[in-house]
This record gives sequence, structure tokens and C-alpha cells, in this order.
Amino acid sequence: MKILVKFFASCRELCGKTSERFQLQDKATLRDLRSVVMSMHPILENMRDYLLISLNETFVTEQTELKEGDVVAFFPPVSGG
Amino acid sequence: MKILVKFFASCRELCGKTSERFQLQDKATLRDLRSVVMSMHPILENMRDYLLISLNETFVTEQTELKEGDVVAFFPPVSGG
Amino acid sequence: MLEITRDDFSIDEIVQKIKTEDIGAIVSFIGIVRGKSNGKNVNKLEFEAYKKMAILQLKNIRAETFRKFNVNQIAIVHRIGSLKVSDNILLIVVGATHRDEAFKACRHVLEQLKKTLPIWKKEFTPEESYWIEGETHGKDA
Amino acid sequence: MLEITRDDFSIDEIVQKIKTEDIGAIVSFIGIVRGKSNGKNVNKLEFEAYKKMAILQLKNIRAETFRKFNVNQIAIVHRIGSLKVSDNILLIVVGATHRDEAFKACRHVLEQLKKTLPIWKKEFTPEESYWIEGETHGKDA
Repeated sequence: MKILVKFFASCRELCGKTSERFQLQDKATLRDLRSVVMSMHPILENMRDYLLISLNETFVTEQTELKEGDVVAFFPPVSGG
Repeated sequence: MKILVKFFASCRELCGKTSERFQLQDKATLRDLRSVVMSMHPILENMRDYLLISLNETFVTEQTELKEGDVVAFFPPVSGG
Repeated sequence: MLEITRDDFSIDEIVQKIKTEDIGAIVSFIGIVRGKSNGKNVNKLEFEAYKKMAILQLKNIRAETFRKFNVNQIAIVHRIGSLKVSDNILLIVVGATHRDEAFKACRHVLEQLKKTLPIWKKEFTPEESYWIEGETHGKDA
Repeated sequence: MLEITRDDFSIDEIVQKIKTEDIGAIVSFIGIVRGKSNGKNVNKLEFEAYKKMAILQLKNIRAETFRKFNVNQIAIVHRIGSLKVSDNILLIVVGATHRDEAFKACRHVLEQLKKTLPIWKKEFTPEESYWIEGETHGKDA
């Protein structure tokens, strides 16, 4: 299945792109996707401890299984307001 | 000495006037003035317990001595805001 | 800016006026005429002020708030005269470097003003009219 | 009214829009670009949003605030893009029958938004630029 990954703020700048498509096996979880993304963009390791990941615009656990068409986003802690 | 007394809100309506001049003896206090005003306007007795009195736009004790030209005001507890 | 006035105010204008480079947070309070008071319909309110003393009190409240809170700007406008439902009555605008002080100071100004500002409100219902008298006596100011 | 926009806002307009006969108190918060941050001069800020998620988060915050506080209206506008010193960043407007709930709810919206709204701020000083990253991780939303 194909998953669209978006990058925001410092993640966007570190990866050098606003989004990227990843091909994953069926039943892959958010944690699996995270590993794939991190191996493609090892620079994100620097912010591993506080990186946030959303699935379809909400926060879910990393055990959540993905499905075709899902939109995942990687970003740092928010700083609006 | 002559003292100007102003009335506001319900005090103004009860007394039927916005201000009145009172003639007092030298060294008269705010308490003396209060007695004179109350005897001229006994209807104010109804609000005796919560009537507020200011002297030259500030709150002072009733023992304060008055002097020529002082402006005193009688009014109920405030309700602005 | 401290005003007792018959005129309505623009929050945008006052916010613009008080802005400085130090201000990161502005908290404002607007008091508005409600259509009901204690279950009764209200047609209008009339506000009467002891204007000279009210301006003095606003200065006292502002000075005391500057002493208590780390804020940069305080503007207060209280309207008087006849006001109808949904009309603005009161505006308090507080500008500070940080949000916590701005919130606390704005609330503080409001509570002090409700206790000590010599302004009185008369409510007009379809049947009658009566003065509203505050619970506290203002002598703690 | 919940908006993530490049445009500036008018507080007067939004206050006018949310007024109803029940509302006696409106508390608003405006966040503004300061000229200094941690002692450094700031030339401008840039705000980036995950817009779709941000709107969803604003809806969540509004719904949760309505559950927790007795307030009638909540409007939130957060600007994005490049903002200079003294520009408005954020507006929160809360209308309620009484002042206490309006103050508490406005503050609550602000604190929730600072923790969970997916918007990021980049500071530009004369020498450099860097992303500001929040201390909390948003997962408690």
C-alpha cells in the first residue's frame, strides 16, 4: 500500500521536502512506517525523542495499522499561539 | 462655611435634586454634615446602613473636619462595570 | 487611556494605540448589556457616573494594578447614559510581555472597578425601572 | 468562527458577530509579535501550519471548552506566514453570560492551543533564524 507522509517545520527543512510517498506491506503499522522514514532520512534521528507523528490529522499509538490512502505527518512539538 | 453636597443615583432621585449647599459652623465634621443632610432629607434614612459619602472625590472617615469649598457626595454602593 | 464617555469604543483602535515592541499579549474584557437580568427582560440600562471621582478612581485602579502586576499598558473606557441590549458598557484592555500577567491584571482591574468605581446602573424592564446597588461599599479602595 | 489565515483580523468585527442577547461578558486574548525574544532582537516571525489538522484541533479545543465551561461563543483566528514586530498573531474571543466563565474559558483555550495546535514558529533575528519548538508534545490532546 502507498502512504503519503508530510513533513512540517524543522522536519520539512531537514528532509528537504514537504511530502513523500512510501510503499509499505499490508498490515504495516505506524511504527513500521516510522522506521522506513527514519532510514530514508537519518537526519531526523536528532529529534527522535520529541518527534510527533499524526495519522489522518489525529494522534494515535504507533501500534495502529495503516491502510491505503492514509496520510501521516512528521513534525516537532508545536509552537503556535 | 458653605459646603456643596452632590447626590447620585437613588440618592439623587430620593432627594429630588442633584446638589444642594449647606451652611455649617467652622470645625464641623463629615458626621455633622451627614446629620444635617439626613434631617433635611429624612427619606435617606432608608439607606442609612449602606449610604456612601465622599469628600473631594475620595473616601475619608466621618471624623474628618470640613473646610470652606469642600465638595461632599452622597450615593449608594456602586454598580458599574 | 481612561475614559468615562457616552460614546461607543473601537477595540481595534485602542489595541492599536497601546501596542509597543514589548507587548506580546493583550487581554481585554468587554461588558455588554444583556437581554435578561435575574429572569426579567431588560429593555435598556441607564448608567450615571460621578465623573470627576470616577476618573480619579480609574487612575487609582490603574496605578495599583501597575504596582501589583508586571504589565505595560492599561486602558479603561466606561460608557454612561442610556444603553440598549447588546450595547457595549465597559472595555478594559491590558497589554503585557507575557499572557499570565495580562490575564490576571485584566481580571484585577475589573474586580476593583466593580467594587469602587462611582457609577450606577438603572435597569428598565417592560414594567418598571430600578437602581441596581452593588453589594460592596467601595470603602476598601 | 475558527480560522487559520494569512490575513489580519478585526476584533470589533468578530465581537460584533458573536454577540447575542445572552452575552454579558466577552474576554479576548491577542498574541502579538514582540521585538525581543530571550534578549535577542527579532526582525520577523514565520508561522507554518498543518492547516487541515489545525482546524480539526481548533474544533476539538472549542468542543472541549464548551463542555468544561458555561460559555456561549468561542472564536479563534491564528495567522500564518511572515509577521513583523507588533503584528497580530492570534485572537481568541469568548462570550459568556458572566465574566468568571469568560475569563477561565479564554485562558483554557489559549493553554490548550499552545500545547496541541499544529503550528510552528520560526524566529528571524538580524544574525540567524531558528525554529521554536514547544515544550509539550501535544499527545495529551
